[in-house]
Amino acid sequence: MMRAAGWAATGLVAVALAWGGAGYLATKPVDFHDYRVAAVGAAQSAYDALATASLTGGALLAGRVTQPYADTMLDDARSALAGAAKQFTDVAPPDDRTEAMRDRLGPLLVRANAVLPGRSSDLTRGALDAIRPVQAGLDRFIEDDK
Amino acid sequence: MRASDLLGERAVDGSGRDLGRIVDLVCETDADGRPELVAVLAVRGPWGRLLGYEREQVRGPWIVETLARWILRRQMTTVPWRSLRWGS
Amino acid sequence: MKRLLAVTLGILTAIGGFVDIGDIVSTSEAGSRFGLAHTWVLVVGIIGICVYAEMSGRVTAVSTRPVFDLIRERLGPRVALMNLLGSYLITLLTLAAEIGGVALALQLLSGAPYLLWAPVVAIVLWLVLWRVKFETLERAFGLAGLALVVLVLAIFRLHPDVASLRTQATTFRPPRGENWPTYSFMAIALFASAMTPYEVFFFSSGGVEERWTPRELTISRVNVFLGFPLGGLLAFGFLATSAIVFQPIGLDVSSLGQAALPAGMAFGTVGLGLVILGVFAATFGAAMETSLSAGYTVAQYFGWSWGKLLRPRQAARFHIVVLVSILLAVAALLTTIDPIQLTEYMLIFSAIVLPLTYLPILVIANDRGYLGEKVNGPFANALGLIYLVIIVTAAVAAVPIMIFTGMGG
Amino acid sequence: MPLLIAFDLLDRQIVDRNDVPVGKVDDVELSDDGRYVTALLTGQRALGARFGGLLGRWITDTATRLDIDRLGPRRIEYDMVARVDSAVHLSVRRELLMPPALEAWLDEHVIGRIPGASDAG
Repeated sequence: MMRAAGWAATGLVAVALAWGGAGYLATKPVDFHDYRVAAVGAAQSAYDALATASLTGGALLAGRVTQPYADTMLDDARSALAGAAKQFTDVAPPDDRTEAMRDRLGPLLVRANAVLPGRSSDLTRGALDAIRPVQAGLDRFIEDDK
Repeated sequence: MRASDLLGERAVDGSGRDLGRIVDLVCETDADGRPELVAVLAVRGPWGRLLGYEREQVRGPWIVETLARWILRRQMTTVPWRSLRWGS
Repeated sequence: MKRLLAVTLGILTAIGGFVDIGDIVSTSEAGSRFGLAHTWVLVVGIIGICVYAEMSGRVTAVSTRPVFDLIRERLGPRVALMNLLGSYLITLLTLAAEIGGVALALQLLSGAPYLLWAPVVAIVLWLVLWRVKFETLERAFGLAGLALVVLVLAIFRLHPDVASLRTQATTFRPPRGENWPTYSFMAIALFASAMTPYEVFFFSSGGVEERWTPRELTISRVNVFLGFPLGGLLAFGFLATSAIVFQPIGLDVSSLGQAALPAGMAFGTVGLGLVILGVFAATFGAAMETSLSAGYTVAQYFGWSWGKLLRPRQAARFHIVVLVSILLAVAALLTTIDPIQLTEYMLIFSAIVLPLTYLPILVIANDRGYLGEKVNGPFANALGLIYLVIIVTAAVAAVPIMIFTGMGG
Repeated sequence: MPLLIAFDLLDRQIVDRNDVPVGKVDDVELSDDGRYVTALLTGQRALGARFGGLLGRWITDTATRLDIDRLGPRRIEYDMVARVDSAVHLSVRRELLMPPALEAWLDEHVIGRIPGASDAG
């Protein structure tokens, strides 16, 4: 009987601690570190989406992958980019340094959205060339702020 | 009566010394071929089953066996059925 | 030929441990972020699962009892119930992920969204399990899964810088720009999935389904020592091709389609088609492995009759568990949860399940009452103990590292 | 060699003379004076009673509710045990024993109604 009570007490304490910890983390105000992690994460996802589209496009133009495959890859890339944009806009910058980060990354994400082709039929040489500078910009952002 | 009614109960010897909890019941075949209870194994301390190391055939790995047998030797007693008194 | 086909049980089992959908994506992710720096984890995982699968195959062949029978017998009903709950949850999460994986492979072929495919896959899965013989299943999917070898060949076709790959493979730390916690998290995840418990449950139950006796001891060993290294080699194909194609440009792999791309780049549409076929077979095989394992473990805990050798009416409870598990898995998928994320949650339960599975196997493999002369030698015992320590360490470390890195972010 | 009830019998698989699983030894019945082993008990009701506590009561209650004919846990007379090794082998075929309530119900109402249920795999 005593042992059962002991276990129950231990369990309750563990749950209370976990609850308190989770509550603290959820309500903690966003600081510079949090913002940087969110921004770099969003930039990395956007970069991955563009790089995937450009690799797939190159392979499709060379006849190395099929059209349904390329369409699926572009769908994935679009939803990854949308997720990245949402992740980025969900957090407000807490100070001047992070505001500067926002002002650099925001336009890059908008451009990424504009150059990412929607369908495999849009994957032309020109479309791939348009991706390249945005991809390089995101890469620079990740390197600078990592 | 079920075996589970006895397992886990406390056993006490004739002089009233606590032998610990019953972890197993030993049977032998009697003259008519029926399985008859002849003894109980009692263990002091928190250990219940020791993964089968209470039996001779279970051996090794060396470190696990040595540890299990050390605990068993210190804490396990075989009590003949006749000399048992039941504790509360 | 018949002898060659006798190893398909080992291959199919290994596929569930090394190249199921979660492994395909996380192994490729590891390659794209850390290069070949996780190769040693694959090697450690292959040796570990070989050691314990060999023991369980031996125990099963000699005693004709599957592994989960022995777990309850040695650990008692309470602790075994904890193991049952934990391993059932792992198996169910993996099953849901595999059904999603088959659907994702079909999406890559057809372009139609995977959520439309998921219910179709589930129905076909159940029909196949209901009607097709165990040996046929094992052969068809074990062998078709070997199509993934195309990725291993792609390593050479992509003309990598061999010297740099060699350096990566012999470096046991994260490359510059990546951190230790994420590196360790991925190492633990790869190791835990290589040793995932449904492999030994499936392998030993499969041995019983194939009516192994002590005469089949050699077949069991050949299955283990060919099947699991082969599974590991297929996983290495994903690791290495991602390291070659994606790491230099800094692309972090996160989807099945990306993992398949290097095959297309190396061999064109034929290569891509072969990889997708291999992924289809491997994930479908893993889906069969996990749905049967769900039935096996529950039935073996309660002592119900089980297996595909009996008529379904003779094992009604076993078939109900399989059916209900498939339904639960599809229901989980249709909530639009990401099937690949699902497999990462299994790590939490592995912490409980892995030690409670492998300790009783090690003890029983030493029981002369069961195995007579076929008990473990000192070598098997030494390896078994070392791996038990590794398993417990990994299991204890898993959850804190997981929280700290936000699941490998 | 002596037989240890907890080690050699409890939680071991019971199989019939054709090695088809019958159930687990969930408990062992002793004669009223506690001198002899009389029968093996199998089924979730016997198992739940061994668990004790809330969980045990839940297992027993669920099993009781499924047991429509109020037959209690399945009893297998110890006379039917042929030998005990890695499993408890019975000397009879499974069909001669009372089928478990849940298995019979599922067979009749669910599994038995699906085409192909009587074909061996």
